[in-house]
Order: sequence, then C-alpha cells, then structure tokens
Amino acid sequence: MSGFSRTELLVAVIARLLRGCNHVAVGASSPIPGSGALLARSLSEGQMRVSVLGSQRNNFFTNGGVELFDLAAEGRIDAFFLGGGQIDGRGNINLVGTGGYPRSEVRWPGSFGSAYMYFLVPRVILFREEHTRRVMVPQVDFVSAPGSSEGVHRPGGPFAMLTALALFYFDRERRRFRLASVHPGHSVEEVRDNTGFEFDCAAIVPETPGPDETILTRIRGPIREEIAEVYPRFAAKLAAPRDPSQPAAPPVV
Amino acid sequence: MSGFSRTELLVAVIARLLRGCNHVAVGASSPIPGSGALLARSLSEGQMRVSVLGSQRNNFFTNGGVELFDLAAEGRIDAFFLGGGQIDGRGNINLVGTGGYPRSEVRWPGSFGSAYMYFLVPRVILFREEHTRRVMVPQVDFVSAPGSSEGVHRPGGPFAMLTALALFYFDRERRRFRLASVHPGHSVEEVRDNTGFEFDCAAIVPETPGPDETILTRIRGPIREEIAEVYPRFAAKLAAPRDPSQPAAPPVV
Amino acid sequence: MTNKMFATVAELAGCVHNGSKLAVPKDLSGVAMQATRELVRRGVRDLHLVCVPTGGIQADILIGSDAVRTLETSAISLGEFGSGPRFAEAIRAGTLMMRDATCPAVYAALQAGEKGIPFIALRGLIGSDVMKHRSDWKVIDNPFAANDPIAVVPAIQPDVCMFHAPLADRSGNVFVGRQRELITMAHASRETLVTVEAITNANLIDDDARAGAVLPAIYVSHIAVAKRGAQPLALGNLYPDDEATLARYAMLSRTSDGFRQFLEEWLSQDLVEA
Amino acid sequence: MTNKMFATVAELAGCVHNGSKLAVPKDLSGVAMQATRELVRRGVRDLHLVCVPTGGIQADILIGSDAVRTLETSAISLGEFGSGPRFAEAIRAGTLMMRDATCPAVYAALQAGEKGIPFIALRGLIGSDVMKHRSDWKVIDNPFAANDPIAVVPAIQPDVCMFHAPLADRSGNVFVGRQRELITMAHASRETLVTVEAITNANLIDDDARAGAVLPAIYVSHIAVAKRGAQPLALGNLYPDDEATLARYAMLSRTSDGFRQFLEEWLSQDLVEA
Repeated sequence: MSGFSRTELLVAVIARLLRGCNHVAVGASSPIPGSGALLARSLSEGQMRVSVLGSQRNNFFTNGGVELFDLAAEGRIDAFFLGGGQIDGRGNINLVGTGGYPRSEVRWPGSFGSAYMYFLVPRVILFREEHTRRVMVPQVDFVSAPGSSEGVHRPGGPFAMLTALALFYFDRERRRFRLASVHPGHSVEEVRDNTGFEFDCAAIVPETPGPDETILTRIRGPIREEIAEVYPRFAAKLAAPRDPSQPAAPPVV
Repeated sequence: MSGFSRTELLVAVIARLLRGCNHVAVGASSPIPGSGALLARSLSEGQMRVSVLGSQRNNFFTNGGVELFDLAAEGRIDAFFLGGGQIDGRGNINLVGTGGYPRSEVRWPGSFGSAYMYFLVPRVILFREEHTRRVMVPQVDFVSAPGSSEGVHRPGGPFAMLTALALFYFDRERRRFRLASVHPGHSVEEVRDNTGFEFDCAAIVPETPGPDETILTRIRGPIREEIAEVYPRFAAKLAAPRDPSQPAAPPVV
Repeated sequence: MTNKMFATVAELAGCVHNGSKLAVPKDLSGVAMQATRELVRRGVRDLHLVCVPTGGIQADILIGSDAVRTLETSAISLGEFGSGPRFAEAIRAGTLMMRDATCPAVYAALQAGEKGIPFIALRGLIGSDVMKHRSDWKVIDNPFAANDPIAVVPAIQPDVCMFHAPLADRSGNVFVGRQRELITMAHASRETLVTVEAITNANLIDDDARAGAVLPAIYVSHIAVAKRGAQPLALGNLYPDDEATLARYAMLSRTSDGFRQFLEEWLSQDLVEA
Repeated sequence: MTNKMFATVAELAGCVHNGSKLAVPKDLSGVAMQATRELVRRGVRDLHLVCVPTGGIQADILIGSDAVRTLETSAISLGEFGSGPRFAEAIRAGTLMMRDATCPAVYAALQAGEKGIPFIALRGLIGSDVMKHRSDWKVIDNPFAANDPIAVVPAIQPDVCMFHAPLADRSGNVFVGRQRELITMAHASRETLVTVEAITNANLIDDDARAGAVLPAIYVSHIAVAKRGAQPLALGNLYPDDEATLARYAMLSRTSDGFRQFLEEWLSQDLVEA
C-alpha cells in the first residue's frame, strides 16, 4: 500500500460499489460507508442522493424513524450497508451474540433493522473491517438476517462484502461469496487463512485498485469535511494519510 | 314552541346528550351538532374537548385526515354524529343512494367514515332533521353502516336519534329505537305517522325540555360566535330567534 | 434531476397518462385545480381516480369530462353546494366503475402503500354494504385472537398523485403544513406532481420548525408554480373558497348542457394572477 | 384537566408504575434522562421496556438497576462507546425476558397500536432467528396473493411512554420537530409523559409552520420542565452529548461495582441548570 491509507482504499472501493445508484442510505456508526457514499455522490454529477443517519445536512427524512424502512419497502433505496459480529459463507449475518440464545455468553447490541433491510434493499454491502475466523465463521450462531430466502418476497440481499483484506461479490444463484479482489499488501492465502468458510475464487485474483490522485484529493478535502458533521473524530483521522488502523465497530442500521 | 327556535332546541338537546363525554368529534357539514358540542363543552367546566372538522380554532389534529379515525379506534372519541339519507328501525343508515346499486337512481355523496365510526365510537348520535317516511324507512336500500353487529369487535354504535320532531334512544339489546321525548308542538301520533318503522314507546311520552334562559343566552352569544368560524351563514341565522326552518342537509363525516 | 423538476402547469399535467391510477386529496387539503384544468383541456381518459378520501368539484368535473373509468372514493360532495351532479348522473348512466369506500379505509390502504406492505387490517366495515360490494376487500380471522373476524384491505399504490401546496423550495421539498395525508399519499405513489403558490430560496428541510411538515424532494417528480392554483377551492389560510364559482358550478352542472357551458367558461379562463 | 397537566419531574416519573409497559425513544429522539433518574431513585420494578426502536444509556441504567423484567428492543448500544454493559451482563445472567426485535417491526407495531388495529404485516423477517424466537409473531398467507407468506406482528399499545422534547405550550401541546416517532408512540400509548426544556405562552397548534410537528394535548398526561433533561444525551440542535459522562458510564458500568459507583454519583447530582 502506498500513497493512501486502508481507510481511503475502503472509501474508494465503496464509492465504486455504489455506482449507478439513485439513493444510498447509510445507517448509524458507519463512518467509512458514509464517506464512501458521499464520495460516490460527488462523482455522480448530481444523479445520486445519500441519506446519512445521524446527519442533519445529509438526511432529508421528515417522517420519523420509520421513513428509512418505508423507503426501503417502496423500492426507493438502492443500496445499504450491514455488518455482522459473525458472517458466514451463505451471507447470513449475526448482530446478536454468541454462545446460546437468549442467554448469550457474548451479547452484541442486537439486529437493528437488518432482519428487514437485508430483504428489501437490492444492493446490500456487507462491510466489516475485521477479517478473521472469529468473524468469518462456517455458520453464524444467530441469524439476525439470512443471506438468501426461498418462497419469500425478497427483492433485496447481499451484493458485496468488503473487509480489511479483500472484496467479495455474493453470487445469489450459488448463494456463495466469490473473491473479487485482494487489497494491496495482502494475498489470497491470507484471505483463505482468515476465512472460516468456503468461497469461490478464480485462478488469478486481481489486486483491489486503490484511489487515484483525483479521488484521494476529494476524500481528503470535501468528503472529509462533509463526514466531519457526523463523525468528527473519524474525519480528523481521515485527514492524516497512511493511517492503517481504524476503529473496527461493525456498521449497524 | 315559544321563546326558542327549533334549531336552539336541537342544539340544547345535543348538549344534554353529550354530558359526561371527554372528547366529542363533529364531522363536516354539521352546524347544529357542532353548536351542540360547543355548548356541551361550555357547560362542562373544562372537562370536555371538542374537535370540529373544518375548524381551525376547534381542531387540534396534526396527523392529517387519518387522525380522527385513529382516535376513534384508540377509544379517544366518546361521541360522534352521523346522519342518513335513509335510517331504518334497526339503526341501519344509508348515505349512498336509493334505487339499486351501483347504478342508483338517486345517488348521495357516499358513506364517508360511517362504515367505521359507527362501529367504534360509543355514543353515536344520529342527527337528521327531516323526519318523514322518505327518510325513516322500514329497511334502508344500502347499508352504509349497520346499527348493530354480532360476533364482531364493536365498542360503538347508535346511542340516540334526534330529528325535527323527537328524540329517540337506541336500545342495543333489543336493537330498536325507543321514543324518549317529543319536541314542543309535536305529538306521538305525528311521529308515528312520519316514521316508516316500528319503535318502542311508553304510554306517556314526555315533551323534550327546551333550553332555559341561561342556555339560550349562551347559544345566542358565545356559541354563535364560535360556530361562526366554520358556519358563518348558519351563525347569522342562529342570531335571529324563532327561525323554524334550517337547512336539512344530513350531517356527514 | 433537480433541473427537470420544475415545469409548467401544462407540462406537469402531461405526466398524468391515460389509464393512470391518480390519487387526489379532499377539498380542504389542497386540490390542484389549475392542473386539473390542464388535464381536462388535454382530454385525459380512463383514469382510475382515488379520492383521498373524498372528492368534490375536481372529481365531478373529471367525471363530467369522461376522464374517469374507475372511481374509488368515500364520497363525492360539493359541501354546502350539495352532491356532485355529474357524479350522480354517471352513476345513473352506469358509466363509472364504482368502488365505494370509507374514509379510514382509503387512508389505511395508502399507509399500507407507503409501508410497502400488501394489505392492512381495519376495524368496522363488516356487515356494511360498502364491504359487501368491495370484492377486493376481505375478512380474515385475526391471527392473534379467537373469534375475531376483521376486514383487510389491499394497499393502494397510485401511479401518480397530484395536489396543490403553499410552498416548495429550489431543491424540490414541499411544505404541506397540517395536511399530512399529502405526505402519506406521496409516499405511497410512484410519482408525485405538485403545484405550489410559491418557491422559496430557503431550504425547507433545514428549518427545524417546518421540517416535520415537509415532503422531501425524493418523492417529488415535478413542481409547477400555480398562483391561486386551488381556486375555486380554498387553500388553508391563504385564500377562501370562491363561492360564486362553486355555486355557479353546482347550478349549471345539473344538466349536461349547463356543465358544458361551465367547462367552456372555465377552460377559456386565463390563469388567475395573485 | 389542564391544571393537573403540569407536574414536577418526580411527580411525572411517579406515573410510571411497577409492572408498566413503558415505551421510550432512541437516543437521538429525546430521551427523558432526568425523569429516568427519578424512576431509578424511586426503585421502579418489573417494567416491560419497549425501546423505540433501540435503547442506549437509559435502558442500560434501568436494566442495571433491576427495573426491567421484559425488554423489547432492536438493540441496546451506547453508540461509539460500545455495547451496553449492564444489558450484556443481564443477558448472561438470564435475568431479562428478552424480546429481540427489528427496528421496522417496532415502528409498525406502534403504528398498529396508533390505528387501533390488532396486528400489521411486515416484509422481511421470515427465516431470521429474530422471527424464530418471537413466539408472539406469526407468518400468514397474504390474503391477496398466492404463495406469498408474510410476517404479522401484534400491535404494541404501551401503558405509558416517556420522552423529552424541546417545547410545550400552556395547553399541553408538545413540539417534537422531526422526531415524528414520538407522535406515533404517544398515539399508541395510554398515557404520555413528557419532560420539556421550556414552556411557551404561544399556542403551538395555532402556528401553521410548526403544527405538523406537534403532539396535541389530548394525548399528553403530564408535562414537567426539565432543563437539559436529556443530558448526558443530546437534544437535537439544542445541546450535544455530554461525552465525558457517557465515556465514564461506558467504563464504570463494565463491572457491577463500577455501575453502582456511577449510579451513586448520578443520583446525587443536582438538577443541571441551563
């Protein structure tokens, strides 16, 4: 990795994943997805709307907390982000906890809107920086939301998964992840070693392209300023290039 | 009838029928029920709220047109008014038309909220000035809302019916009207001659008590001023005592 | 996107296509009468008109102009000027597919549309002829209680809704004030067409006091300025009913010839300037 | 009625009885923290706490104080300060009746409560363990389409809801601004308790700009003035999070002793003056 930080790479990748969307919504505690969405918007020449939960400036909701969810069901949200304390190879996510339910040994906050948004938003991007076998498990302990469904109205679902190591696409037919690219400085082996489930993988996996100078300038300038409204501490770190460590809290609805 | 007009009598009777209510709602095109409700409130010493559709001053709704109906289902409306192009002896009301359906020969505006409010508001007062066999029919041609129901959640229903001739109570057990009083200047025979259905009737039926001087003063003063906000032409007539003819449009939701 | 948002009244009315399911608000909530005149001028046909939850002169004129194939409403009334004559005539003639409703059912069905759920339950209704004649409504057993039949109505998701509001901003946000059913209607509709009295340079969403009563631009397809655009109907505290015109309509439209005369006068009127 | 409407914060909190189903809003919407302190001081017990749709420090403190028997929420989180330590501990200890939800289900169930309908349908959910563990939720066949199973959730009608808002008027109307879920919550609840920053002499319902964002007095049981009543949480644009206190809570509450220490400090605080 040279010339840009991991965070900047992730922001740039997210912006690419959002290309062509009319409306991208970003949930709470999501500084990198939020920055990526704002970058995508700045590159869309006025074609994209972005709603950032917790923002005043980038949040047009006037119907209370329910509006985000109603918008999703109306088909007016094209992309959304979810995370997971655990994610498995079928795209199931767990935001609730491990070691039994309801008396979980480790209890996380809860499922938020995942059990709904994952079904309704066409392009759900799973974003979790921590890429370890602790997170990427053979099977989640609790299904906050399943990766796929049968016989159920489901216009939405997983589209891609982005981690600190790599980018995956989700193949809805095969119900499996496919490794799309590995970030600079990492290898397919490293990805495999740190993933507790099987995934599809071509013989040659490209490197994730980093942001070019134009993109970097936008991230460090206007995007940083915009995201500072909601995430001032994150924005401060974003200003300092080549900062490889970022808080790893899972994004949530 | 002496010293007060028919309208003033009706307003006074309505106010009596509303005694003890916490919240009375009045629908559109209802100047007499509206005046009665405002009078009842002025007599309640601050215990009663009144919502008058179409009023700015006496309408606290902030959730759009649905709020009236949601309030009813929540049990937050104690009394409401309905009319009917036809009313029958079982309390069924018809606001739709006569002579076939959907190709009715005579078509009225429609059922408004009656098919809902009649089920949910405990004290529905049927108010129709015209008391003729054209209105008071053996059986309505179209049931906008039935007078009673079986095996259905129904906290509400008809409580009384007030016309230009008389006041009836509705007996929910027997599902019939009972003549409560006949207005000054009219007789039980006249009521019977003009009613197309059977009703219960004691051997001696009292005369409907008219408003006393205190009540009349309120009606002609503050109530007239308040109702003028919504019904200026009605209020102008209300100022002139002993005006026996009033527009006979059925009250609607 | 925002560039194309602002249109003339005629352009805006041009977005209501023949055969559309069109939702319009009740008289007190902001009726786009100027835009309706453009609809009639254009000779729009085969509308499925959904009155939210009742209609007045707007619906009666559209019916009289043979623009409506299906009518879904809880009532058509000219208020103190009586029933809708063209409506009653069309009923007698049997030229309308009539779907009599009840006000809360229209609201609830739009709320279902807004929420993207296929149906919603509603109390009342059972045993009424309104219910009996709505083959698209059903009674089911409340899944959470024994012996509790309850009506369910399918969501209404109009192709387009059209209304008149006091104010929009340059981003396309629309202030609707107390008339929150306009927001529900727009949420439920695929397209939303709004005529407004004026456009402000301020951003309505940024205004803490007003924001709760603003329809955000994401729901709005087109906006046109139409000064006194609800006349002859009232708009909130801004202007009252034009009672002379409403009375004249009520009188003339009792006959087919009279209605045609009213229409001619109305269609030839210039836009009223504020 | 209006005479009794205005109370002290302690009197207001006294209206939340042991065993009540209590609804409270998420952190950004106006949390009545001063009133919550009075609840804890009084030692309220056996609450069925409904977080709309998630909870934060308020819920975690109530859980740590053994005030909660049943918890219905889509999440408990201290935001950037991590998970709720007392919540996680109660889960480990098995002392909570846990009803994990998902945000839109909480909103939809309250909307059903507001509408007086016994249930409401909701997309999603089917196949999740959230659904699997909610024996009070069901899947039915969409009565209007073949092969379309859909989740239905029963209405939530809280005994009481409690929140903090910027402003009330002397008639008991409360301005909630963009936080419209507060209005839904109050509509659905039998009683509504509101602490406010201030009371205005103007009538909020008469104000055309604000009226659409006002909770009318008919829904409001009691109002108490509590200056900075949401602290340490933020209130809209009026004041930000008290990050020092929130961080201190997150740190101390990791242990039961630490939590008790925080509680002692918090309960002994004087009311913060604006």
